[in-house]
Amino acid sequence: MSDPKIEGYDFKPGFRGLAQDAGSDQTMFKGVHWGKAMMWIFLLSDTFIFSCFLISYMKGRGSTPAEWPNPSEVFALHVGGVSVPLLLIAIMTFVLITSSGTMALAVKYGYERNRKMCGWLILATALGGLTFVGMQAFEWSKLIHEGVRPWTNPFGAPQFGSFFFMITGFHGTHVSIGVIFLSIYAYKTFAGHYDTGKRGWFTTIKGDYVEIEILGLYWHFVDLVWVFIFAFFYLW
Amino acid sequence: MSENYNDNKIIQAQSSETVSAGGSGATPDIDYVRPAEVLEQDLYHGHSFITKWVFCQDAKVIGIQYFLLATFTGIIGLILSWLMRLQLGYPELAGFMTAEHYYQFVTMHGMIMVVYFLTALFLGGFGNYLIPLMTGARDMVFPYVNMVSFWMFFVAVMVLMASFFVPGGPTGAGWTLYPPQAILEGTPGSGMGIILMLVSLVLFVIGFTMGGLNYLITVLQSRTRGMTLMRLPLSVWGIFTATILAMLAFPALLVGGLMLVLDTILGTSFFMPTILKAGEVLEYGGGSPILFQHLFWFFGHPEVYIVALPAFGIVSDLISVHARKNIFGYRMMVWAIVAIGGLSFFVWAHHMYVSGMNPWFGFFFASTTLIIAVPTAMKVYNWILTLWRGNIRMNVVMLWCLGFILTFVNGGITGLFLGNVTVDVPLSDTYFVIAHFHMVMGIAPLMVIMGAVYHWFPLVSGRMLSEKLGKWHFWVTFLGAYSIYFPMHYLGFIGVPRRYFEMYDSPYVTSAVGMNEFISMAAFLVGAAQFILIYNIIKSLKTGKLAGKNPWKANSLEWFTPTVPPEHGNWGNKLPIVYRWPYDYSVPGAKEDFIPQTTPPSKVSDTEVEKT
Amino acid sequence: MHAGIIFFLVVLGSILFHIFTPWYWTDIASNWGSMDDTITLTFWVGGVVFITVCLFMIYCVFKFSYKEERRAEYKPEDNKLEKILTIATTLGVIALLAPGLIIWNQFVNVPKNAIEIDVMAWQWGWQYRLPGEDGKLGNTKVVNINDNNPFGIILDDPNGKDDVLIQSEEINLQNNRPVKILLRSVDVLHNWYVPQFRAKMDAVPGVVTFYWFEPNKVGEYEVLCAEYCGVGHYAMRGSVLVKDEQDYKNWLQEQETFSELVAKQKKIEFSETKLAKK
Amino acid sequence: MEETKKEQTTTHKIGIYLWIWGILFVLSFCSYMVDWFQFQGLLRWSLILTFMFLKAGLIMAFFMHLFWERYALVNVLLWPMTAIACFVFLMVAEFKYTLFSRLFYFFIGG
Ligand code: HEA
Ligand code: HEA
Ligand code: CUA
Ligand SMILES: [Cu+2]
Repeated sequence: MSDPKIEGYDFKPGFRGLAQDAGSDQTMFKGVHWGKAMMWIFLLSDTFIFSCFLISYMKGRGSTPAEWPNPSEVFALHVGGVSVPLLLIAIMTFVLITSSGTMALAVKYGYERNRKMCGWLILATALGGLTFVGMQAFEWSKLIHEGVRPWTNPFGAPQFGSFFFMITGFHGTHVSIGVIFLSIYAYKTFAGHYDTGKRGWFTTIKGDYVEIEILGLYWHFVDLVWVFIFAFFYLW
Repeated sequence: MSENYNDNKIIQAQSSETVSAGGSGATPDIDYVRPAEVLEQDLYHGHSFITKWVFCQDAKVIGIQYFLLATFTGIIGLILSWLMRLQLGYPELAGFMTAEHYYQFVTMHGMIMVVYFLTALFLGGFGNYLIPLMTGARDMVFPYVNMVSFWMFFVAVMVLMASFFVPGGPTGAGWTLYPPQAILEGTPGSGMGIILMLVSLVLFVIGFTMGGLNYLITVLQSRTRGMTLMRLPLSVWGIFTATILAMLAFPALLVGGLMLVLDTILGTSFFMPTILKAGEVLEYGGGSPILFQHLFWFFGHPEVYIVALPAFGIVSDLISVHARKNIFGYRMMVWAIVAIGGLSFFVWAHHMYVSGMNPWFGFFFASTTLIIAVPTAMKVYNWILTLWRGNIRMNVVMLWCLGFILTFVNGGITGLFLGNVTVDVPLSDTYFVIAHFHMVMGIAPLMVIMGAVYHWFPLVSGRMLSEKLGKWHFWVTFLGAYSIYFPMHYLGFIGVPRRYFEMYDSPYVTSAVGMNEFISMAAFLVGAAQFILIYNIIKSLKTGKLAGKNPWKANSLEWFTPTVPPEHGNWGNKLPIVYRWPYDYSVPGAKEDFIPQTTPPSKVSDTEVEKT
Repeated sequence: MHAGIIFFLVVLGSILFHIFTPWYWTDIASNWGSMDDTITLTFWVGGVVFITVCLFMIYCVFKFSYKEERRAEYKPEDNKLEKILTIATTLGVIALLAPGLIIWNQFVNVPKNAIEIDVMAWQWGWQYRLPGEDGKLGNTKVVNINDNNPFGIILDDPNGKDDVLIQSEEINLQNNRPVKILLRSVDVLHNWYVPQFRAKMDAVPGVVTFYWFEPNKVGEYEVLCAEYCGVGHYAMRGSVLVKDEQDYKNWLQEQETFSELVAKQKKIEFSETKLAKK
Repeated sequence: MEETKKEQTTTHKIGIYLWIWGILFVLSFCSYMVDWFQFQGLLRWSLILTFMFLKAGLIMAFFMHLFWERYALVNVLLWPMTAIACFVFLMVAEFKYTLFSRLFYFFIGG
């Protein structure tokens, strides 16, 4: 976040800053915590994973002559006798975006050293994630009930089921891992580890609110991926 | 647990120090280095045998662990290659070997050598050992994750080895693992074998990601004072860029592997079209085998540069040190590494010219493939121009470097044959390809590894390796390997396809029988020669000449630790400060023919030094 | 010193080996002589570069071997030299690439008068199908394949009725007549490769791939499977007979068409049911 | 080691987060509406992609703070995407070719 101050280093903006940072000694990402840099690079790698999934899906869907089921019907919900297209998915999207917002605020309050607020917001985020996973489980069981399997699909191309379960499953795993970590970090926040600089488990690094930002990066990334899945899987 | 941390007591933070104590007449001006940006790193010091040597968090120990395990897998790969050559050269002697066995050997040989041997050795082994030392860091930035990375690799190797013992044996799908064949009966090991292979790869990727994040962040965020990117030794540049490639290429393998596992055990049809087997239509349908090939090569091509780039980097350093001359065109070398790395993501389908993909891709991929030759060529020129007017020590390390240049140029040029679509059509899937990639991957980077072992052994162990044994080792390996692979190209010209258990009596290949026998003989010899190295290492550990500090008179930081071999934490209680690039050899006006990176400018003010 | 000499001998040996080798191209028997020409061109360009680089290296070894009293030159960079080398290499690359791309363009554009041949691969064997009078092949489906319909031809496709079926690993081709090989596989990847024809392409299950060539030498050739396809890969051979027009026509006459096969099978079935009734 | 030697990171006003949050809701709603009204063809695709990239951009720029990061980090993260773009672009060509081949030889006929 905004330029830190470093003794003996004069920050320049834009591409000139880029050249200067790259040419400087010690660090390339000025003022960026090791853990945060690591999370960004990890997310870059993870982006490639999800891209490969989505590219495979595109290739698979594009080259099958069999009829691809219309997601807007497959994922419709019957509410009071009317079938509302994609209702559940829309709700899931809103839930995930909500949790992304609470996470962003948690980061903000973390940096303002507002322990309580930060902790509650992280918990809210975890709750959002949990709701999301729950709804996904519901959606899976609904489809399975209707006869969709990874290997077949009563509505048309069998790849529909394969890609659906694989991609949403992989994303869901990310969300679940996120929820676990959110809970742990919520505990650590409430316990004040970031105020006292207590060392984390398995690491030599002292606790700091920057860890909330790192966790936040991961969480926003999960949301980001969902944006793409929503567009390509449900709206195509 | 926290009592195991040193809590900054032993190691004094020295961040407030702005000017190093230069010698007499030091002017603060020219010796000025920015104060430390980041605080000292706390390290976890192990107390018991387990925390010191087994679950150790010291990058140097982890590097050695990687090195030893990778060498172990390499020897397995070597033995498999012997078995293959036995079949190819003397089919009548290898009567016990069935086609199933042969294909299992080929597959495991290829996969082990590329992934578990070379990748692990270069990035895990040399990366761990050299990066912190060469960048002037105390350790990797996340030592704990680094330790887990090695043990993931260990588990991956164990899973791989386990596949030799499951019913049906290891997979025999070829190291490219192309479906549908990889998971159908008719291919050896299509049951458990392939599943274990894929699981092992997934574990490897996960483990590697942990290590890779460490290498990247260490290079990017924890260099010592004065160490700019353009002052890094090329070894670090090579390993660093290769790691970036790995971080971005392994995802494709992971995804492809995952989908293949699902096809195998769940019966999905990602890669499986309608298939008729033994008169029955299987329960697959609609998938696309070519998709897997794209995923595999989107990983696979960067992968071959993952093993090439560290070799490029390390060999540059070795040549420079032993030619007593700065590396010629350092900036160009760095940009070439980066350019090769970047371009390698745009050439993958040159492995698929005859795979039945969209034929128009040929134009695009042939062009990008040949463009890569330009930065690579610049590197070759710069290596030989470094020798030009150097002061070349003709020791074992230099021999390996020269051997590398010769074999790499040879193999690179055969790469140009293959890269040029039309020429690839007749040569693809023949022994020409085998010869190409053994020359450029099996031999060239291996020469660098050997050179690097001779070069850094004194640092790791404090003793020198025997030169005499080394020379034997080199000449047998170099001449032997060259005579394996140079003639092999001509088998490809005749038209002998790769992955052939036996040629039978195809009318036009009978003449190749003699050559195959010769190649096999050379292969046995070369393989056996590697045991000279192992003997040399074991012997020299005990009785080798004591190396002392900096026996090669090198400039780069790793030779300037307070103790040799370096201890945990590398730098004692004071981090080094870097004032120059690592290639100030034979500087006019300087007393000695090298100026270490830690020498402040005020000490050598009467010399004409490159500004870096 | 010895090292330099041995390196020199290695380079010299490579050149001599190349000149005197008994192992070189199997004689070509198709129109793809241009592929051989590009290989020769690449050999020249690559060979010159290889020899130059190695000789330069060996020269350095002789000339600049370690002497206590000598100092190496200190010259970190030479922009002009590097620029020249980059441009020269780029030119070399263009010289290789341009002919390659031109020929590739010919390779992917099949001449209009080419005869289409359906090559069907399975683990581990080949069979072939030629278009009948209408010059068109019928469409196929893997699920249709059975004893009565070995090629899986779609029954109500009129183009398929007169297709000539060759249920043998041996196929005849007409000399000097371009053929478009349509490759199809019912199980895994294969590759129909005749070294003398130079060209090759994978047969991929689920799609149809193609390539073309024009045989120009009468004779018998061996077909090799050039894409790994399981344990039988190395034994998956076939053969091609290239014949003059008349011989080829005679051979073609003797082959069975799909409708003939269907008729024959009907007869057999009919007599079988009659037998059963008795 | 760890905390870099700098002042506590300055945080941003809460307003900006709330704004972005709101816009994300609106954009999600819009993409849902694309399906609701069953737009088809080019219009559908351009709308879906526009909303998608807008949402992705906002999340990255503000929630993940990329907007405030230095260019060194931003560029390192964004350039590798060209490889993905190339992969996507080529795979579009590839699936069209496969589909054509399948329809041509197995369904429509030559
Ligand atoms: C370390 C590993 C490594 C490296 C560095 C390379 C380098 C190159 N490779 Fe290779 N390759 C492999 C490992 C490697 N390869 C492997 C493992 C396979 C087979 C996989 C399998 O199928 O199992 C393979 C297969 C392979 C194929 C597919 C063949 C086929 O299956 O049909 C192709 C085709 O384009 C190719 C091309 C190239 C090219 C153009 C280079 C270039 O980067 C080479 C550039 C170098 C030079 C050119 C030499 C130096 C240059 C000069 C001295 C300047 C002057 C040059 C001129 C302009 C003439 N390689
Ligand atoms: C780096 C990769 C590498 C290396 C080193 C090798 C080494 C060797 N390879 Fe192979 N090979 C492959 C990668 C490699 N190979 C791949 C990817 C394939 C394709 C598989 C497929 O088709 O699926 C293949 C296939 C392949 C074939 C083709 C099989 C076929 O298509 O039917 C043959 C045939 O001769 C062969 C032979 C050999 C021989 C004789 C050696 C060696 O004997 C050469 C000499 C060995 C050494 C010089 C030493 C090795 C080093 C050590 C044991 C470690 C010691 C080190 C220290 C102590 C630091 N290999
Ligand atoms: Cu069929 Cu190989
Ligand atoms: Cu490649």
